[in-house]
Amino acid sequence: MALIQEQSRPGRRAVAQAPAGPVRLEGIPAAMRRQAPPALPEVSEMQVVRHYTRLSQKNFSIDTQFYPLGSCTMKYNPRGANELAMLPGFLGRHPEAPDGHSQGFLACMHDLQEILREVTGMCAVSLSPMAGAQGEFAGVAMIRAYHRSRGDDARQEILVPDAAHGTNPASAVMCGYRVREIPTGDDGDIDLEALQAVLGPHTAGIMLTNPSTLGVFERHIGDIAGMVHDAGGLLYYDGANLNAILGKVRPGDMGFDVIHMNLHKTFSTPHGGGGPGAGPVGVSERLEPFLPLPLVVREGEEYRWLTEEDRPHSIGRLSAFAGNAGVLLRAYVYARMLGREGMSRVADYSTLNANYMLKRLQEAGFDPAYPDRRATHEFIVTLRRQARELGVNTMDFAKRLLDFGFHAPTTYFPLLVPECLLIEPTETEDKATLDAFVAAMARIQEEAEREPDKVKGAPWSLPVRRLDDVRAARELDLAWRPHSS
Amino acid sequence: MALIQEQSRPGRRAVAQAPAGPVRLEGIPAAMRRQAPPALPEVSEMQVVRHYTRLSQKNFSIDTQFYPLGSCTMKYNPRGANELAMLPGFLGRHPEAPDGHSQGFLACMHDLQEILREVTGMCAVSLSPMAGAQGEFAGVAMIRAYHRSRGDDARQEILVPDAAHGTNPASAVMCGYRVREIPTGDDGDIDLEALQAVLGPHTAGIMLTNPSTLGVFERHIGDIAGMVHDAGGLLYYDGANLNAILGKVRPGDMGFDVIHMNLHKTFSTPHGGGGPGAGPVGVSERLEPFLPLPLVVREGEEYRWLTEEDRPHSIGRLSAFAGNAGVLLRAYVYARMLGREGMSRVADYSTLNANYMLKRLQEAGFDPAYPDRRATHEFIVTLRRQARELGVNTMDFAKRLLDFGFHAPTTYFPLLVPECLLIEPTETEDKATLDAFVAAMARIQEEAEREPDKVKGAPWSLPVRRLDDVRAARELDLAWRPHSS
Amino acid sequence: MPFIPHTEEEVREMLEAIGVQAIDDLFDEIPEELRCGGLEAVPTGMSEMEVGQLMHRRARQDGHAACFIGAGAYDHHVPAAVWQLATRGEFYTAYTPYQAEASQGTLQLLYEYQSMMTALTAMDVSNASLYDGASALAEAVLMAVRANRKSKSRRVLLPRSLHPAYRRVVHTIVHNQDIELVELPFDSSGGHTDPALLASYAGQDFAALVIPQPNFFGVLEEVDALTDWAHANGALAIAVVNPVALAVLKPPGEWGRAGVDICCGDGQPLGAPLSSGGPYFGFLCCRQSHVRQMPGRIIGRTLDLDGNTGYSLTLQAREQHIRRSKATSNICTNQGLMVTAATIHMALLGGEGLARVAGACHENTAGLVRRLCAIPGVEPLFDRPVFHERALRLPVPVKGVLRSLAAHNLLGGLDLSRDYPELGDAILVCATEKRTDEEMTAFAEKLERVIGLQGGAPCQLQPKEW
Amino acid sequence: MPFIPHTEEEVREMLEAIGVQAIDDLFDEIPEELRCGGLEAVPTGMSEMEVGQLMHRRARQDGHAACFIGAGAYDHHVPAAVWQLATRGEFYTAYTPYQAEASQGTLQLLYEYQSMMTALTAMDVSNASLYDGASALAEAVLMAVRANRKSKSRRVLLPRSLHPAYRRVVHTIVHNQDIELVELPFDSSGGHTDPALLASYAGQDFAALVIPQPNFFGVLEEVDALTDWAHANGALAIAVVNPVALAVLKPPGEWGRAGVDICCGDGQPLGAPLSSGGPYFGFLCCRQSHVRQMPGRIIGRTLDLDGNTGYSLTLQAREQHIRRSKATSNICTNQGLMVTAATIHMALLGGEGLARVAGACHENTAGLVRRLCAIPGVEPLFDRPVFHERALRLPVPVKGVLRSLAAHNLLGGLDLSRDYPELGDAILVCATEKRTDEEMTAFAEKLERVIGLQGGAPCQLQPKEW
Ligand SMILES: Cc1ncc(COP(=O)(O)O)c(C=O)c1O
Ligand SMILES: Cc1ncc(COP(=O)(O)O)c(C=O)c1O
Repeated sequence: MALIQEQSRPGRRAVAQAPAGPVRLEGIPAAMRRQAPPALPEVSEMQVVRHYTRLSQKNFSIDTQFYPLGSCTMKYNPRGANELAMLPGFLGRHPEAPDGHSQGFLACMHDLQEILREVTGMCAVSLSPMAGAQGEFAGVAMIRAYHRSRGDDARQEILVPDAAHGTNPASAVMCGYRVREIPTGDDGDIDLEALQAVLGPHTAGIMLTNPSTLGVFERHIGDIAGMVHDAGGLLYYDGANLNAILGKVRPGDMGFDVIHMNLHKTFSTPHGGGGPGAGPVGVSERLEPFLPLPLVVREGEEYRWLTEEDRPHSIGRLSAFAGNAGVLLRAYVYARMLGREGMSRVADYSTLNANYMLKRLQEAGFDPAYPDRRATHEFIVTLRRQARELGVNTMDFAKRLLDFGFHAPTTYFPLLVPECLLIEPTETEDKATLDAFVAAMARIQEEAEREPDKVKGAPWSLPVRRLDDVRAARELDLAWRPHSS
Repeated sequence: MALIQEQSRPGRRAVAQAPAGPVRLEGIPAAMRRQAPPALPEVSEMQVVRHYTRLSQKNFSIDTQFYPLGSCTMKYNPRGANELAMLPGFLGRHPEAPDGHSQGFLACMHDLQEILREVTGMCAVSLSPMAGAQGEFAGVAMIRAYHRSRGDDARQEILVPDAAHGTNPASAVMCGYRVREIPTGDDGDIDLEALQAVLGPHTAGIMLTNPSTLGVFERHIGDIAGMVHDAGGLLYYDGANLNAILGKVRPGDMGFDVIHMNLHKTFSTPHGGGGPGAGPVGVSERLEPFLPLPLVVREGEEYRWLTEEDRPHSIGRLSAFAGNAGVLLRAYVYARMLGREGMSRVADYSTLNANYMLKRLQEAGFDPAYPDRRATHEFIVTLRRQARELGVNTMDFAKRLLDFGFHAPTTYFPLLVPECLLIEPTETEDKATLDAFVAAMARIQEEAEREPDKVKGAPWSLPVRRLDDVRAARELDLAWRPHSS
Repeated sequence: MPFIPHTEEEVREMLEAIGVQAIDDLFDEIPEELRCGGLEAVPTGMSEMEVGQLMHRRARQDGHAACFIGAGAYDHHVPAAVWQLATRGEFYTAYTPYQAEASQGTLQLLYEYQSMMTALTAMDVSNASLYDGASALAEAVLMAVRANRKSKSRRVLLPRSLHPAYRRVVHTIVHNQDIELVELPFDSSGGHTDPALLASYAGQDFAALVIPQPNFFGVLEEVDALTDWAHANGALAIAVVNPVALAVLKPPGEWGRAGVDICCGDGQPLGAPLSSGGPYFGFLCCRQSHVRQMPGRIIGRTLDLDGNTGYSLTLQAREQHIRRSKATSNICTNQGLMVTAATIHMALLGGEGLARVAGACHENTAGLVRRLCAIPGVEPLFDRPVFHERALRLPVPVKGVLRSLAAHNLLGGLDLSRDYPELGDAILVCATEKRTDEEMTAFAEKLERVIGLQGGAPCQLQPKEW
Repeated sequence: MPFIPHTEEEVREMLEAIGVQAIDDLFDEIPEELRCGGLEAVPTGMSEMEVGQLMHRRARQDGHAACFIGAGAYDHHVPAAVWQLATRGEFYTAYTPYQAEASQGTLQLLYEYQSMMTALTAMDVSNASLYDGASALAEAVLMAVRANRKSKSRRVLLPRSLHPAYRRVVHTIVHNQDIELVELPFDSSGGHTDPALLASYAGQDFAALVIPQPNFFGVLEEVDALTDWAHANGALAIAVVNPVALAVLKPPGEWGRAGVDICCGDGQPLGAPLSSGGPYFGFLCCRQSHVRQMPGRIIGRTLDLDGNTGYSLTLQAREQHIRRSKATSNICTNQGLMVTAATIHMALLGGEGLARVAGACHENTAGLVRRLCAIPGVEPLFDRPVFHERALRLPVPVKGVLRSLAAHNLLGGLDLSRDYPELGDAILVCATEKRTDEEMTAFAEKLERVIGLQGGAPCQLQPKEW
């Protein structure tokens, strides 16, 4: 499809959308001005609507496809949350509006803080981080602030299992820490001996997600918490997998000191083709003074923001205002619809779906990465055998699945399992869909045996065929310019 | 795609969407109750969203395709009109809310009445008809009421040109009239002699649209008005083609006594896959007492509805409340954005587009139905020659156009032009799109010569191939039943 | 130019191609003397932002009252998904699905809708919509007159318990075809059409009997007896029903021994916001044997050239674009988008969900009536079962009461005196599932105060049981 | 169960297939003692209707004030098409486009966005977004420290005229990596960073100089001189800009002799509603030579197996999912949907439309300032040109003034005393294109009254010329 820029014609405009001209800039010296308006597309309103409507149709999405992307919790994003978060009263509120003009909004934020506190079992929650990775940053920064506040400056190392998400080590480094990897045992649990061996006075903390990204529950979490705490370190919980344990077990009860949540996963705010998300953090009592700002507090019948004056030890602010408020409103609506009793159902049915799919895939001849373990809300299948015997690899399976109308599961992550597919069906998919996915996998397996080129050449039915990523990186073409195409 | 009914499973529900049960009906005797809830689909909220999102993608629409459907004025439907008509304050207003709680809404209706009055050159306007055909009914009913009020009961015949839209004769019959057809001359204008021959004391009136559905302006409209009026009949203007003359010439000035407008055409409210529309009627002074109710009137600073008490001679009401209010709000927003100066631009550019396309198609070897006439906002191409020489007919061209991503023009209407395509590009399409359409037509013409089966078998790239309409009418399958498929 | 994409250069090129100097030359066939002036009465154009400011202001101006009016338009919850889907461009901006291959989305949806409506009504077939409930009833009456093979009568029995606006609209539409509407009185204690009373009409020739369920007063009619009476007397039975009520009430297809012949009503309760009265949609269902007399579009399932399932408009020979003056109706544009919304709405709620809505409305209204009738002098007008509306007698003039309540942001029901002066000081109230306990309590409190101020009936010591 | 489609029968079948008795058996690897209780502090579930009632009430509660606050978030008109398109399910509910073939919609859109941002800023490349303007600046600072080949310094010059919240956020994020932020004072009469003052910093080693345009006070900085100073002193120049202002101001790629090295800012003015401060998005552009130091996603145009054009994520080796602890940033989820909105917004407005918005804001603010400064005792704090904000001195304490105005539904600007106590009683006001004449007049009238009541400066007979 032609770029919107390629549809541009000099002098065309969507007239209803801008103030009447001419542009007068009497107060601005000519030398500070721009010579000519920027070369943005000159198109009509209908062209814009038509272009982006058609472009949208080229996407897979939750609203159109099963999207079992492991670690990403692509579940239904309630349309009610969208409608209610976009009420004129919420959209029109300026972030610096006085508290007196903000009680409705602040009440929502306060309630959400309380709900998240309860479901995580932590002592206090801040909503300000704008995604999981920023939550990680905030969490690790709090760990650092904590050690510093005690004068314990020797703790310069954060431990991270080899199965961890890339943001974990990256966030630790953003906070000025060294990162050390902990190996995973053959059963998917952390190698406790290896852990013990690296713990010491240089240990600032450990970052874990439980269930891990291997799709299994870390059974020795109690031991690990004890070992790390004994060594003077703190435990960080990466909440990306909270969907698996909502209402079943709480990070606070497992011994974690700090946690972030991905509301765009567990609390079902939409992923928007890349974001925005929200990554609130929860902490145990000893980290509470360091929570990022702002926080909402209720005093009598009034709500107000807490600031630097109230919380002098805070690690500070992470955004110009109060984080991704609109995302938080969506999560709040979702949480209220689910309610107390709906929380544990999320874990129940996401786990049921994953275990069922795993079983069916096993029956269809696929190899689980951890055959002796219970699946959590997700699980890993390894195509090592297929790759070796048939020359058809995980990427090929993934691309061929697209032809069947299924988004591919997560591929090649976690890194320690070769040729892996990390599959997360979520609780909002029905059995018929899971069965259809398993049937497609079985069918692709057959194709791989009989007509492997059909699989290796996939996808065949999408807007484009497989793309040349090497060319993309080598012959960088990152922006359209007039006459560049 | 499976029907939503086929995705149903007993006991499944979109729980967030209904009150908590159980259903108690204490005041209702058992004998009046239903045995079991109706067999509606039992599906989850996500299934609904996914199903209808995917279903929607199977449609052509203005937001995705060029849609040059003659007589239908498929132009851009401003998204702002949709947003503003759906503000909570408008959506939540009960039709029986007292005037004191309705001033904002009534002000919009009143302003719209005034705008339509001015652009049509009529004396008064009622907004209540819910589509063009209901406007026609109201208009003809007013003609009848007028004659009756004068005791002129002999007028039992409505004249309708052979090019008229099917609703014209059908509406006349709904009003208890006989219909007589007037032939069109070879130049596209009405045969005045034939008209004169049928006029008489039995003539209640004539229904015309000008420009006619032949895509030409009736040049003798002044004569016609004189002849009909002299015979004691009234002139009805079918406003479906108002887009062609907005701000150029007004039906009132042409001598029409009554007119309906299709706001879903000229005033760009969306067609919604079939409706709703709105068909306000305007009248000359002598018909004003008969206007359908309700009407809005402004008294000082207050707006109020006029009712039967104010207008005892009204033909009455056409809907339970006040017509398609939400559609009227959309038209109002559109009219305000266009403004006085924007009205005539509509006629300017829709006419420019039509004449340009006609010229280009002529150059590409297509035959205009009226080669000596100026095109208005639409025009007719006849494929008689192609059908005779190549055995490829209008329907084949139409279906093949779909493969090129263009909605087909109107086919086989008006009935008097054989193998016709009635083409209406509207003012909101740009030159590049018109050129692309002409190129597609030229390409199909080539295909028709070289590989006619490609054209006759079209479409090839749509969700279904050509459908068996005969089977549909013969083996009626009008509703899904459990186990029916 | 708003919504016009042409650049000056393109206009030049196009004019050149056509062979004229200026756009205005293209209007040379319009007689000069007819050309109009500048439309001074139309305001000059505004940007979307400016119109937006105006419309936001006007929308806010009308406030957020708690609505206890029903009377044919009901304040139900509409799931957010309904309109987020229905306003997708592909539904919202498509035309009537004349090119079936390019309209399978709309066509399949309409087929699903027809299937839902036949399930809800227990009728054989459904069309794809008419304008609204009132005009649908007019069409049903015309259809019955055409379809009744036993009777050539053009007289139709219409109960006075039917919505007054429906009666007016039916009259407006059918009287031009010389159809006579005969009004059936309602029973003054039950508020219903007493079947016993019909005896006096027996032997006369009627094309049809119209049976509302519930009727305008919310009262449930004796639908079985009425249907059987119609059939016994050679008339067709036409049901006018509330589709939400049907989730819990006996469906028209099962009324009496044979079920009704035609069933219609307003689809508003299925996903259409109140929206000042429209757009809503009319539905119309009938027995298979009458399908060729049905007005409006009908979608059929069929096969394509490859033998795959597809959907298309069918039985078009009934319609004006084919049959012209002999069509079953003049309808062309219908209320497609509202049907789109209704289909999604019904899919979201399902049969059980719709029944719960109906149940909640029934209970809420009962609870409201209980509270209001605890006020001295307020009492129900009729003693028969209702669905979710009830007519109440007030001890003081209605107009002032409603005005005072409105000043407190409470729309306290419909004044019945306009259409039923014989009922005295009476209002019709409705509490849908959206009305909260607080709102109902506030209504009762304010009503009591207002009546007190206006000097209502002497205070009864014992609040009435209701 | 809300949002869970399972029927009892399906659950039975699935459990059977798995080989367990009950769902709870699937949690058998969780140590029993860790299992939690019933989450009592979470309220019980509500239907969408009930939550809707709550949220409507809360949204209304916060009113509809006329907003004269800017300070980093601007009340611009957002065309209706923007969010009607952006909330289409295919954009709204897609993940990050890792599977390029199934994400061409989002990917092409992002490529178009990158193209628009480079056109707007006159920079070579743009990423596909960061969280917001403040965190984008933090990333820009980190990037500059990595990218500066001339200097190994970890010190960065940050003007005090930069948005206070941006300064705080940058500090929060970069101080852990031992980067030192050196504050540059602003000129007390101009409100800008006087280039002459920089002389005292010459010769010291800095990795970068941050240049806001306009700065927090709305004042236009001497960007050419500042950029050239940075380059002359071995520092990279980082621009922090308002994208709407860029439609009329010299773009950062053309500042000074060589243009800046990195440019960032908040995308909110491009289609994001105020929305209590988020979600907005951060944009980041740089010269081609620094692209491998850039944080965040970048989309490239490439070819598919058949040689057709397509789009995909590129240079992923910079990112955490590949490079882990050596990545350029930890960012993963970004603000994609806001970029979708911004892209549509820019396409709708075009360069000329955006310039008109900028022009209207500039004029409106000038008009507002003129009216306010006609009030005795009210005067501008700084004398240099501004874009669409201005700092004003009031003759009375600010807090009470703003509170009184708020009571009249007027948000009368930002209290500057919190962050700039040295400025005394001062506010920062902004009038975007949405503020009407009536609103501005009302602001002036009410401000005059409030000041009068609080005993402002003695009335000047001659209103000041401004
Ligand atoms: C396990 C895990 N941790 C952290 C993250 C980072 O979260 P975000 O993308 O919101 O920054 C993700 C998300 O992809 C994840 O899957
Ligand atoms: C010429 C003409 N007249 C009348 C009508 C009927 O209008 P509506 O479809 O709104 O009933 C149409 C619409 O198709 C038309 O094209």
